[in-house]
Amino acid sequence: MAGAVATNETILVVGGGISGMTAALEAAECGKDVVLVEKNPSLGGRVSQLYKYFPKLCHPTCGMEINLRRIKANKRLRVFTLAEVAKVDGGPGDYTVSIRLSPRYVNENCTACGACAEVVSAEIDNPHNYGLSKMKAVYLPFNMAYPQRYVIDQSVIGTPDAEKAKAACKYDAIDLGMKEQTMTIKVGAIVWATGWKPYDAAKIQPYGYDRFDNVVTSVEFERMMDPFGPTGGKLLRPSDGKEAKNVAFIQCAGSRDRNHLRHCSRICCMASLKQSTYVSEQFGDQGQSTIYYIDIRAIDRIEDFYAKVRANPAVKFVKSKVANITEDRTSADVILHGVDTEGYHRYDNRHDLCVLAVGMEPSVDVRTAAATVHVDASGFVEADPVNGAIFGAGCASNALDVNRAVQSATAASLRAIQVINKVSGAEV
Amino acid sequence: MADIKIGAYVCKGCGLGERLNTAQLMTVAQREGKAQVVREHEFLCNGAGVAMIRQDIEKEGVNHVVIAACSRRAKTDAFGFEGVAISRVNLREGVIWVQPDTDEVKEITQEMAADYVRMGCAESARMNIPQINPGHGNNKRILVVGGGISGMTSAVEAAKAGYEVLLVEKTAALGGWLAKLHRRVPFHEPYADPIETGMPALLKRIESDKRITVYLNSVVSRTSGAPGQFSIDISKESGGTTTENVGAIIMASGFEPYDVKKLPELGGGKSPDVVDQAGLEQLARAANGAPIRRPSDGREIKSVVFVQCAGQRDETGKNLPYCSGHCCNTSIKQAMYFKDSNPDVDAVVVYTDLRTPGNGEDFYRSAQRKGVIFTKGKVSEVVPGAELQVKFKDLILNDDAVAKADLVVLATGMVANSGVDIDAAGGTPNVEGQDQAAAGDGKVVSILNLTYRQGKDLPMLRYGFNDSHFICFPYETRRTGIYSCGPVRRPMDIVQATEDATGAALKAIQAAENAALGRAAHPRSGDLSFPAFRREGCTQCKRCTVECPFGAIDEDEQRYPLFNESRCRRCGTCMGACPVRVISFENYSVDTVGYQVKAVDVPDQFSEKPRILVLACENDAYPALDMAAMNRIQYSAFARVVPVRCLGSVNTIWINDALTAGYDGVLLMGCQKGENYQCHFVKGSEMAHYRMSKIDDTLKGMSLEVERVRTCEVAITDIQRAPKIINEMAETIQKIGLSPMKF
Amino acid sequence: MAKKEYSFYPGCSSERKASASNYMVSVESMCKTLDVKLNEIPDWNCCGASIGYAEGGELPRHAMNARNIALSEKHNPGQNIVATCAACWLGTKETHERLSGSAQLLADTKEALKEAGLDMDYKGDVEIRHMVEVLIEDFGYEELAKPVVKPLEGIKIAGYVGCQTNRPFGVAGESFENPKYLDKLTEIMGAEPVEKYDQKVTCCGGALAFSEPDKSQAQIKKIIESAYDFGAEMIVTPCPVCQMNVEVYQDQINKKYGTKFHIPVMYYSQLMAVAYGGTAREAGLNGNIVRATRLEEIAARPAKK
Amino acid sequence: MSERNNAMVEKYRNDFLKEVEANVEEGPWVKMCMQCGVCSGSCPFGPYWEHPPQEIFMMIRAGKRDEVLKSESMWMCTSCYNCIVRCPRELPITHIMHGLANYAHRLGIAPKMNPTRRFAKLFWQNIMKGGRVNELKLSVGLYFMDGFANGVKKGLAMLPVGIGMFKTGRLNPLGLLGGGKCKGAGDIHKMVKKAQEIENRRKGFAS
Repeated sequence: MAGAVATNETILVVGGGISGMTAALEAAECGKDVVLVEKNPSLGGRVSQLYKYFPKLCHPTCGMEINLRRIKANKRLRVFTLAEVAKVDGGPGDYTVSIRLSPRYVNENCTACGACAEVVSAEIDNPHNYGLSKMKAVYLPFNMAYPQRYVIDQSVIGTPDAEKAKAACKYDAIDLGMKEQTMTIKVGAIVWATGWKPYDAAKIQPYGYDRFDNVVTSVEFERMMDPFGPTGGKLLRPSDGKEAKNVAFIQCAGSRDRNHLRHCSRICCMASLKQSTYVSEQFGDQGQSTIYYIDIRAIDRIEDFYAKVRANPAVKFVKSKVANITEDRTSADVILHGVDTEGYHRYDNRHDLCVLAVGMEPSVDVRTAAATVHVDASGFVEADPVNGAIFGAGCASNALDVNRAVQSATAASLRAIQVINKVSGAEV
Repeated sequence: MADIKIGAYVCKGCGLGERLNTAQLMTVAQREGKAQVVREHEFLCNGAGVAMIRQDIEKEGVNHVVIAACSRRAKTDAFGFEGVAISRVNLREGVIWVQPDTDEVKEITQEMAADYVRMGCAESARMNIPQINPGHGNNKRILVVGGGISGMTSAVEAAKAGYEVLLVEKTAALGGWLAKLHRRVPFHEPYADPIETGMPALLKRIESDKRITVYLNSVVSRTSGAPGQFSIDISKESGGTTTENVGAIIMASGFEPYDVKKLPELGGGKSPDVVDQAGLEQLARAANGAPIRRPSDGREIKSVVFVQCAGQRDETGKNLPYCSGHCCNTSIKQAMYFKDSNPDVDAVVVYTDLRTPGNGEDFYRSAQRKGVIFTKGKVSEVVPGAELQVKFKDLILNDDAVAKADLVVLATGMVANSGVDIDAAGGTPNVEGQDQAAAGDGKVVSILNLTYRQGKDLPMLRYGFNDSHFICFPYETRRTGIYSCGPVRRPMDIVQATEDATGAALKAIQAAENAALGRAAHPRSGDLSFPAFRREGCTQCKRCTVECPFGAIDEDEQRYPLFNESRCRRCGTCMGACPVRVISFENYSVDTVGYQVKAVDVPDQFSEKPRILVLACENDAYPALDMAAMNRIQYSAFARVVPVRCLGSVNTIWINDALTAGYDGVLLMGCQKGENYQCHFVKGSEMAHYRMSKIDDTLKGMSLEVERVRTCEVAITDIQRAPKIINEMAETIQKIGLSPMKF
Repeated sequence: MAKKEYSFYPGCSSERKASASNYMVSVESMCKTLDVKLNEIPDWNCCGASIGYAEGGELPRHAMNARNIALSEKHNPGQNIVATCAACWLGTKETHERLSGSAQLLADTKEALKEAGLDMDYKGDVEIRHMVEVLIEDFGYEELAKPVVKPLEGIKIAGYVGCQTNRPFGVAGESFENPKYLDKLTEIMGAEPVEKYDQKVTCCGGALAFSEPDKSQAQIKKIIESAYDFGAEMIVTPCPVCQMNVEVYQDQINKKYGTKFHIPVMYYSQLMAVAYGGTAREAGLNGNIVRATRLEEIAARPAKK
Repeated sequence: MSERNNAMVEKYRNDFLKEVEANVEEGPWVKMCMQCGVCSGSCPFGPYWEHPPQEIFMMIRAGKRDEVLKSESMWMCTSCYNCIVRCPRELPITHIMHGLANYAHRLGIAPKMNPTRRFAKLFWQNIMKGGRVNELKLSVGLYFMDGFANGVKKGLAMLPVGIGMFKTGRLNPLGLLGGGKCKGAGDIHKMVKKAQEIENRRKGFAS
């Protein structure tokens, strides 16, 4: 593994979410050699944690299946998981990249039969569910995880559980002696597609995410809808497991806010509109959604979707940035306080659950690996000649929806190919 | 077919050895499946197992490999043998993980496994290793239609990658709308002021690039062929036509602003001092930094009101229903033109939702800092006069308000320049009047003039835009090797158009590269198989040409279907459509599936062992069943699941065959169809549903209950529901009894 | 620990026989234990408080505060200015920030200061700090816990932070909505903080308690009610306005709302003075209208160490 | 007082906004509001505001000069600073409210009987006497603001509070006679006078 063959005609794609997978595949399907590195044990990224996409309300894993099949079929594309770029040296057409490979403790012999997990008792927070549920410390990250191979969490190494897991494996797939390794490769161009992370909701103190059980983030809400998620696909509120039929959505939770993220995260309006359909999907007329917003940003033909949601009498829109949330001491209902600015109406609205439509921030600071790359005030990679052949793609470059992230990744892929073709002197 | 040598390999790992009688399976493979080499292995996917198979391929001449182990979705690295036909028999996810480990069901579990082995061998025997399409072309030049910022970007970016580009522009100059702007919205920090358009540099870049050939005053008057071998006629306005060959096409034909005359209530066409955003750019260019003067009397403008969403986001159906995305930032920029030349000008932007995503928020703040006033309100009327009156409802103050202004700017929307609506006859909803707007003279002009059987231009999605329906795959237009970009595909700003155009350039390059290798494009990229058709059997019914979702099939002079292999996406919808079954792929044919159906051992009527054929889309339903298995969700042991490329490829003969063979039920599982279709081949699932809607007559003709055949939409997330559907069918059969068609 | 010295701005309410005189008494006692020397700014004047704006306007208000800063620079050079009163701290700090942010305002202020005979450089190089900042940042909870000799065992206390010690500046590392330092101070003094107390930062009406008594008292009612609901026996606060408003109107609120409020409202420094072994008098307990009998009992006990 | 005050203010023109920018403390921030309403929702006295801050900002931008300046609204500000810390645009809302109140007061168009305006006036006079607050005089002054009879009534209502304060040594009974005074009171007077002069000059007020 540590001896991956790569040359200055290879493209390195950093990040195995939808953008990285796209950038890697598009380049590989143009006949280029590509190395794709992902820091998690599986490809998929944020979209694999989504229940549905707006505005089609289709399922992200549907496209992911196609992308995984493309990856499986393409010999020019090599994937490294649990891999992080530590350092990038050199310049366009001639980069030397050191990649840190964390131990999985499971080798390619693994058949994903699951025998190891069965015998282990230690549990850890399930990161796929944003810690809303526990899972075995020996695990397959999620149903569609690729590579389809188990992982042993660092925390059980050295414990009897690790030995039990090893003993349960008939295929010699568990190697408890694995160590962190560093792999150094040559590449010609780099697509930086490390994606986004949800803004830390606890920092938005007036909304009490750190104090009130029934204040959750939009990404957590998304997990609740997954039949294999923390609530088995039911919208149950955390405080008492009661059905959350009356749900508040707070827009710009962190975004458009000089105290938090100065940019607009673009996707959150649509995400909440989408999530309001979840409430209706689960509870029909019994479900009530209230969307508290400053401006609804349903850009371009997605406006259709906004119009459709607006036509649903079970969804209310309040033009207001919620001032603060308090918790009813006995019921643990959340009470949202504020002013509907359209004509000045003060409210103290009680809801079963409040969803914070949290903003996007870059998940990794590119400068930790490549110090000279230019980023904007929010840390997104901004196109600039000083970046050389390091090209931002997807949400590492801007707050983008999936569609735009994929376009961005495809564009970044071509930019990388341009560099590679120059190196190889390819003339068509 | 004489030289087919089947090797069947049964894995005993992952519990298969404990749960199944592998020796019996080997016997089945050998006796019934006609496998010449049969082996079992404790752990087939590991080094030794793989080496064993490889050795048989190399030494024994095995060229058709049947792997009876786990799902075709698992262990692809290990079993990725090249140059041989591979069939995967899904004993793990398909059998033991969906059946309980109990003695009572041991027998039917074994039967299930044995059937799958029979099916795998039957498939293998009828498969061929695909050969490269002999008719592929290898032209790699890129044609870009439209010389605005999108087209220019595509051209430059493709050229930068080393590709030759033909850039066709219908007017006398490149530049499009961007060239008409005074300044553009900033796209890098600081997001504070309007910036230079950069057009002169881009023009220079194109002029000096030897790889780019520009055709001005020209249109594409004919497009025929396929990726890698398109033939294009480029006609000059002054007359004269050049024929060129290209490998792929980018359609960047842009937009027209919505006609302000359609907004008389907002003063459109009623006063020279009511302009659209393009009109304001013209005024700003004329002023060139000096105070902007108004059209009517040349007076310096002291107050201006911007009306956002003018004729957009319209729910009445009169105007455009969508948002054009760029207009908020554009008005902000234009308000800055005024503020930057004279801070005392009153500039008011009346909006309902201000839409400045990303760092546009900084630009918004910058305008506020400069003193631009933003008012949330809905404008009802603009009264013309020496001093214009903008009547609106101030939504914050809940007031009926009037703002007076020297000039009013209507932020109207973008109307796609997408050519002929080829589906219009089919009743695709359309915005009234947009075609007229696009053509200017009331006549719709085709952009590409495709000679395709299915029409002259790209299919439109909604409101005249050529966008892809897919979220994950935004470039997937329904005409292979032709990619649209820029505002013709959906309303967008300059930054997005540039990104989009760059991405489209990659896709065009990729299409040409793959065509040159005889490979399929997305989503079956790399697939070498292509549809072959038996001319002598064809009845010229045209179903294949009509139903192909990608317009890949034309008709030749003798009205036989003419397959343009490089335009084909290998979904098999044509194969499913063909009533006389003359269309097949080398590795996926009426026979490869048909013989699997026939290979299943159907017990007699008194066995109480029904058989349910499940034809599952390999993209969504099949993975859902796989994941059900991973979660040990059980379903009826009487089901026999056959993955299909797309439900559209299902030929009704398979169902007929199954029913005649005594199957008790048939389930078709495909992707969502209709408006929000999730079918990766656009129309496949829809076609299958349509075809199956007529199956009832067949059933009645056979005196069978209609409940025996069910077509359903299954999403990849239906991990719990898909098994439930199978079980429901099993229950139905229990209720209505076994099929009387058994022998 | 070495003696710490600060330039001290006590503010009007801390004067002898003024509304927060008992605060001052307890601060003195607390500082004695902690070996803190407070050098009072000679001839300091009122900060203008939160109501000074209406008649005073902008520049006069800043001039008033600038005079104090200038006097401190002159008499206590190099020393950070410490205030015990929230409004004093806020007003001074605000002026300090505004002057350093605007050359114009600074020039104008200097011009006005000249009239007060303070023809000097306004350096603005010292920090304006609240006493709790000094405690938390210069000592730290661990250090503050050391001198405790009479832990306030078994007393449940609601930490009422109020507005101006908390916003807009606040204490570093604390949230505006849920500051925890009073709870931590309470805890290290051996008492039991009511951590879920949900009116920590509710406004008591501030200066408007005088001009808009009904509206303010409705606020105060919420503040006290929640303390009772969570089982608090007393309320602790860092602000003289909060202390007075929450303490002195209890009878009026009882009359108006039929409540039976009778809850002591203490300064953090009073808790600390008692815990550090001070007498009731040294802790200013006699200055409370609603007497904190539990604290008085503890103060009367012999020290543990 | 300024002469332009009563000039016709055009609606949705920037005249009043510009006036506010020039004359009101932190006035230039008014244009930065994006109408999210978090300030209005955060104000503890919010329910008593006829026009909450975000609406006032819109009214200023809409040129509603009289409605704004004559409003009692900004006199409801308790200086709790909730709005400031929550404002996503970092507007110093508290100060703007103070500034607007001060401006209206200076123009003489602030509501005459507004209790906070009157208290504020009293307060300033109180501190101007000796440079520091004389709490007793302040409260007595407050109660007698509306005439002797009213004052006695209010004073009686407050008597128990006062007695409590006396008893605990937190109100100086001799305060009426003096107390709470800076040595440099004279200097302070001169300084404040000068500051007022400068401010009037800067903001175009007649002195």
